[in-house]
Amino acid sequence: MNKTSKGLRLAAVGAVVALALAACGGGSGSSDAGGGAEPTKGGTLYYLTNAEQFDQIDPQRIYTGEDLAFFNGTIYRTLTAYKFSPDAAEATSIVADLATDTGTATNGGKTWEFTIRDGATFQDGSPVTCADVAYGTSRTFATDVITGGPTYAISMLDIPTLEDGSSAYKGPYTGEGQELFDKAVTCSADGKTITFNLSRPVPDFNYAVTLTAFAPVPKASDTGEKYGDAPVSSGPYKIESNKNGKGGKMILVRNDKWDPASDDYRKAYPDIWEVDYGLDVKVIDQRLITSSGNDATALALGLEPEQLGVIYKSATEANPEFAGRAISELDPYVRYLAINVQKVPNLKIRQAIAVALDRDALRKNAGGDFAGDYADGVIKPNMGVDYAPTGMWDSLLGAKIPDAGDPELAKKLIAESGEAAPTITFDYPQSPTADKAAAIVVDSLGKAGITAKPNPIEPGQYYGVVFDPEQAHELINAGWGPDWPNASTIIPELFTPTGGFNLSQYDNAEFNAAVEAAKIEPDRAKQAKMWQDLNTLAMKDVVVVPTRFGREQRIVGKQIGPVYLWPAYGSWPYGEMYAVQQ
Amino acid sequence: MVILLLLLTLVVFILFSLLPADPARLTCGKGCTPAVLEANRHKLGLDLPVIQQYWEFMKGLFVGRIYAADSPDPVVCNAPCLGYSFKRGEEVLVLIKDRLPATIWLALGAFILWLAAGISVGVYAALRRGRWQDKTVMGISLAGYSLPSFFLGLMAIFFIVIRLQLLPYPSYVSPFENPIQFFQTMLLPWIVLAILYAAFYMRLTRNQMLEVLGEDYIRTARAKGLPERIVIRKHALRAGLTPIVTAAGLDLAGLLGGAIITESIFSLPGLGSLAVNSVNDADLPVIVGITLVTATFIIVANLIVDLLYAVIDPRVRLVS
Amino acid sequence: MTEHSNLRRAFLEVSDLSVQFPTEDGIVRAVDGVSFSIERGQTLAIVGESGSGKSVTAQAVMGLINKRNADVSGQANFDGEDLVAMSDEDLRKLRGNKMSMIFQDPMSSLHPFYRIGDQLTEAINAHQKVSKTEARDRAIEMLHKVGIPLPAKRFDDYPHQFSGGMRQRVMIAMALINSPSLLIADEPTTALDVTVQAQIIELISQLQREFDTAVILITHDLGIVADVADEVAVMYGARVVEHGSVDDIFYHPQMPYTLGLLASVPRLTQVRNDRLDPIPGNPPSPLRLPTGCVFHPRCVYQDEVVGDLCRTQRPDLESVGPGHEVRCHLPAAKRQAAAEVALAALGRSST
Amino acid sequence: MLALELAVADGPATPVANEVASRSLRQIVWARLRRDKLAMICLLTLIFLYLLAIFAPLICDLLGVDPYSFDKESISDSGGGPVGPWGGISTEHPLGVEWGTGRDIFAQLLYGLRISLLIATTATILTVCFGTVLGIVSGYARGKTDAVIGRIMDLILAFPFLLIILALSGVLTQRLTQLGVPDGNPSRILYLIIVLSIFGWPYLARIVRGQVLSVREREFVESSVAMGASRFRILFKEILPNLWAPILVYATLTLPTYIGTEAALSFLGVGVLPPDTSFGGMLGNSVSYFSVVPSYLFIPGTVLVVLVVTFNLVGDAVRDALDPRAGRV
Repeated sequence: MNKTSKGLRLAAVGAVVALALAACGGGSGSSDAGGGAEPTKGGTLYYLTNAEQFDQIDPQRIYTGEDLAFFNGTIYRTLTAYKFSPDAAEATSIVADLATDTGTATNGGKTWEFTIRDGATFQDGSPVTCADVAYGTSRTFATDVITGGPTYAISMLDIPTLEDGSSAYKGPYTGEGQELFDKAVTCSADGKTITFNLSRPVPDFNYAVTLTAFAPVPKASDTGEKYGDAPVSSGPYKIESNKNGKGGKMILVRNDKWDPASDDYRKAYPDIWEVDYGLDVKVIDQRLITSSGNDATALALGLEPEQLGVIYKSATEANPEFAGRAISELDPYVRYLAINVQKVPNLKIRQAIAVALDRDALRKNAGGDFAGDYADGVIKPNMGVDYAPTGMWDSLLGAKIPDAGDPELAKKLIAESGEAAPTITFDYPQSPTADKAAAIVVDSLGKAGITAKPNPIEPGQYYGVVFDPEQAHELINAGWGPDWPNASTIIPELFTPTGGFNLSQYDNAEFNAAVEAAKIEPDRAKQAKMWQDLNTLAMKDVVVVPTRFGREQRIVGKQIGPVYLWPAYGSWPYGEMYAVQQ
Repeated sequence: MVILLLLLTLVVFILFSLLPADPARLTCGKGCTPAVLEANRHKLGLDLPVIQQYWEFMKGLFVGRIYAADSPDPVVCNAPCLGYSFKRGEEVLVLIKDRLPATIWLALGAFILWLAAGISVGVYAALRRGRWQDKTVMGISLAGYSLPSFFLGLMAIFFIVIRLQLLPYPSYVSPFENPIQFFQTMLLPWIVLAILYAAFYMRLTRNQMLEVLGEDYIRTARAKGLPERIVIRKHALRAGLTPIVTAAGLDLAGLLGGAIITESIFSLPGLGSLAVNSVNDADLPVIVGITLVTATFIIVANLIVDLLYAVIDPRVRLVS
Repeated sequence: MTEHSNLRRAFLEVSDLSVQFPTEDGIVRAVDGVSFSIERGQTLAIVGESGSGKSVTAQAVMGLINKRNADVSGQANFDGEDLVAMSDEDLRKLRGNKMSMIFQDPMSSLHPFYRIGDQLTEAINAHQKVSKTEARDRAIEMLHKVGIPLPAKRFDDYPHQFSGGMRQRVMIAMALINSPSLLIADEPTTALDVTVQAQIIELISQLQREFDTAVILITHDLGIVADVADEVAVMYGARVVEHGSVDDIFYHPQMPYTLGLLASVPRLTQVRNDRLDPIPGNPPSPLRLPTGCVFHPRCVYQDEVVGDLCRTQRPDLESVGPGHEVRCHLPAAKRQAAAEVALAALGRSST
Repeated sequence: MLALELAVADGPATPVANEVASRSLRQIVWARLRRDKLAMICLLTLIFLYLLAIFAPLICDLLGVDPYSFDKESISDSGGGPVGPWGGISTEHPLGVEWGTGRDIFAQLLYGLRISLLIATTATILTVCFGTVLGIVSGYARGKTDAVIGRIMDLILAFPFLLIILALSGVLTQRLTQLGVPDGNPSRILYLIIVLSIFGWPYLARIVRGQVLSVREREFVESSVAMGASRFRILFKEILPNLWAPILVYATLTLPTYIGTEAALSFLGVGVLPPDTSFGGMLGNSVSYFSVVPSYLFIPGTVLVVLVVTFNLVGDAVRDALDPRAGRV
């Protein structure tokens, strides 16, 4: 998780990463590639962003869905990768990329083997070997240098942990515990085959390696913390220049050492990718709507609410002049309010909060139909098999709860709780829209007699504050999306003490045990049922109040394709995008 | 002056050491453990007492600084080291240098506009004191400095860019890269910023001129039979502009520290917007750096204005 | 029947000069029907309290009153031309050239930013085309003439490097540099030390002789008047209330206000006398000049005039001797008596 | 001893001063102000605005609006924009409703006015207190005290104050809460008042100091000193009364500046907490919508400008009345 590269746009949502999966793409079908034109090679694609820089460029540190999709599609090859397709089920299936196939599991899912393709090279022409993948993977362990990235390597690889919970291996820089790592990740004599030995069965480990955290890094070029300044490409492009900040640009040019024959995954249509940093969101919208000059082959990540009425007929259909280049799709994220169970231990009070909340007003404030559907848990329908309705608003709380909340029932619950009506504080990352949402929270809880105090936090500091148990308050605004199409990247992250996003401070022994069991369940169908039950359980315990299954709107220039939201990451399908030649 | 600067850095340091968000925490990310946090804190030098941090900082200014010298991955920040932003992975000085051009262009352009408009209109009003021209100018001036700059800026965008589409959306480029786009982008910010100051300078100039025109030496100049033109330009203007030089120098220096509001409205990549972003990110080293640079500008400007004063006014020379 | 019908005109002849300033609070009558005349080589002293209109009169003559802000009426014939009716540009050509002026405060009358040499040559260049060196030579010569030591060196100094007296000398040099035929000195010594005062006055007289200049000396220092003036005009409430030769004014004063003025001159021998002690009350506001005789609210003799005359009727300027005129309703005999009492109190006798 | 000795330049000003010398300066200033029609209109407007602010809840009740309640009917289900033109202006909502929540703009404006006036007025009063006291002390004590105060002023004036206010808002608001100020808006408002005053006083202190330096040389002060009056008495009984003119002028012109600064700060995010709103907050909010709903920009903007212009006009008039010759900025 991490904040999205959209900066302010999604600041209110906050954290997230991810990718979505399986099953119905909810709502409208996506439009087909721009104007039906044939993809051709050449041209420049422009990526307009409000952000002043990428959160991370270092492969082991990237953890934002859009960035994973962008860099995976351009400069970092991974052992496996998600299929390019607008169809959710297809897009969340994996194909081989750097590896010859999608990996072989043995030992009950505790050992995974991948063979690296011939002809795959870095930008200096040297071949990508098993050692490079292993070295890249090992960097994740240097938690004092390589910060911000996913830590699945640490939690999954068979390396003992120390008393304080940290790994006995401290990464390649200190070399402490190197032998432990070298045992966990081994290379065949020819350097072609890499073997990962895991501490427990991970049936979906070949999904985990789609993350660039498992991408190869040549040891000789590693500059530690500063590796992101000059990373070594293994993909069809390489970074020619990168200047952060307003007015800054990142220019990706073709990597002439990349051999198309070794890569049947990436199409590599454009000659150049240009990322323009620090543009005003209004400017981006305006430029894309006008779509003149270079902007015809430009893309961006979101839309300001004021433009929605201009571009769309309804939340699912664009106006004719924007047909084919505007999308409105469910994104991978679930928006919710985490309730800090350490500070609100009384279940009745938590229920009262959930019951009193005016989710209708919150959704309207976020954009109504455009903002998405009401959520009933932290697993979204586009997660496929892992989703099942929890019945949260129908029966879970003892009655059917209207979308606008039921203050009377909430009052009753408070009365039953045996406690006085509580005073709680609501933490949220500040923005004008979030301020209004806070006003809704304050008002609707107030109707049930709960005193809520808004606590706006500067967006850039938000997670720094709310992850600190000393500073976090009772109610915490959040959003989360899965890291790959398995709720193993949701439920454990959100609801167990070892999870990385447990804003609720939830620590339920029974629950934890059930999670551990689900994690190693090899039967995907059984596992799905387990996640469904855990999702329902968490809702029943009101660990969070889910508010919305997010939907997002995006627009591109007139001469760019294909135009669909790639369900794998809820992103543009960078690896197969092209400029339409006139 | 040096003492003032030293004092200033100390005050800035102490003030900002009060900030709540833990910068170490912010660079720690997911899977953050107390040990990592402690290591980060050590790397950033935050485990030291404030005064020692200050000492390290001052030392860094003169001899450079190495963060996390005892780790395998030290960060070198060469003198003059204004600090290092781990959030952005860049030396503060480099960040500031990157942002300075936009700020300087904005400040200089607006400065020229407002001085030209403010002084000429102010003199004009003074010469027509009490008549309708004077009253109109004063009215405009009052309206001008009563308009909050952010409202003015937003209105400019609404009318000029959105409704009339006379100019494209502002998008900063260096003047050396694309002069036309540069001017298109800077025009509104210049005007918006200049209006505020010009309104003030009109008044200042007018009142200064009126004061000077009432001086005995102006009567003397007239009694000598000098043409009115010379009386105004040579005798009145020079004396009347002296205080304006002071004000202008200080105002320009203040702007060189970043026009926070104008920059954020027109999304210019200047020091002001860097400052606001850094506040949002609790990027302490950058905030401290910008504060110091800005304050230094102002203090140095004070000095320059004093020197300039001596050039303009011979009486000052003798005293000093 | 009027004297002005004489064929020969005086060198400067001011008649019925009035200056009014319209202000938000009403019309300010700063000068109200003032007449006087002066010949070359002569000195006319205009005396009176602050606000009596002396300086405005002088500035009106010099054309220094901005006609945009004031109404100037009447005539001021200067060497055959009417200064009041003249265009601004013509006036400018005369100023600093044929007529010039010295001001009260030498500290503030010189531009602090320019070298005095430059300020002097500027005065030359405003009226004549001369080379730089010639202008410089003339300026240095003039500085020398006004008694500035090392004039060539001081030429490049700034005003603040001079003492008050020296600055006034510079002002005089500046005023006389184009050999004017009329010099107006507006309280030239008020701001100076007593010892310097005498030097400056002596300097003016000396230069007056040299250039045969007509001098209008505006002052409230009757001592100086006695020393250098040929004629004296006493102003009060924007009007000339008595006008005559120095002897007339000092030894045959007629107007109670003049008596008051004389009494106010500090004398070692002064005896306290309630009746003659400094004039009680304040000078009138030019905004609301009293009706009738402007001096009547402060006049101790008004009861001696029959009826309401002092309060209701403006006294005319009445000739009481050759070249001696006075504005007063008091009968001549009573004026005489009052004068005698006053002069006696001052230790003088009216011979 | 004599009027004769006054010996100042003639001209229109002196006689006026003489004429009015008998009346008290206060009366004259008031008389001049009363004659200035524009100033009187502005003064009445200000009184009206203050009344509006003070009685905001009452007025809202009368009109049946309030700034906190959500009106879901007034906004669209798709996108959350207001239903109807001009930001949803209707009889129910005289100035329209907020995007996304349907809260009443008119009521928000009234409550915003309240906060704005509260902050600006209080901060002005504090600024005047600090500035006057420190200016007097500095000017009267001279020497070391003067130098120290002068240095502090230099230091404060050298700071980029907007940046500092932004950067420190979080921590200092917390400090205030720790000191016992109620959490939430009271601390935030108090913070703004305090920082505005802290960064504002040096300007006034400089003016006051200059005045004190000249006043203290005057006879009446010297005679008090000779009579052995206590220092406190001299400072505040003898000198202070001579300073009220510049202080009054400064105060009337500072107030609108503070209104503008407060708006700018809340525009940048340092302001009152939701559900309350302020002018700057409303304008900040308008940024996302004003190309579609311009009234979001123009309504609060216009009110803000009217407020500031009115204050400035009154300030100008007061200054003109105190010194009819020439105003200084």
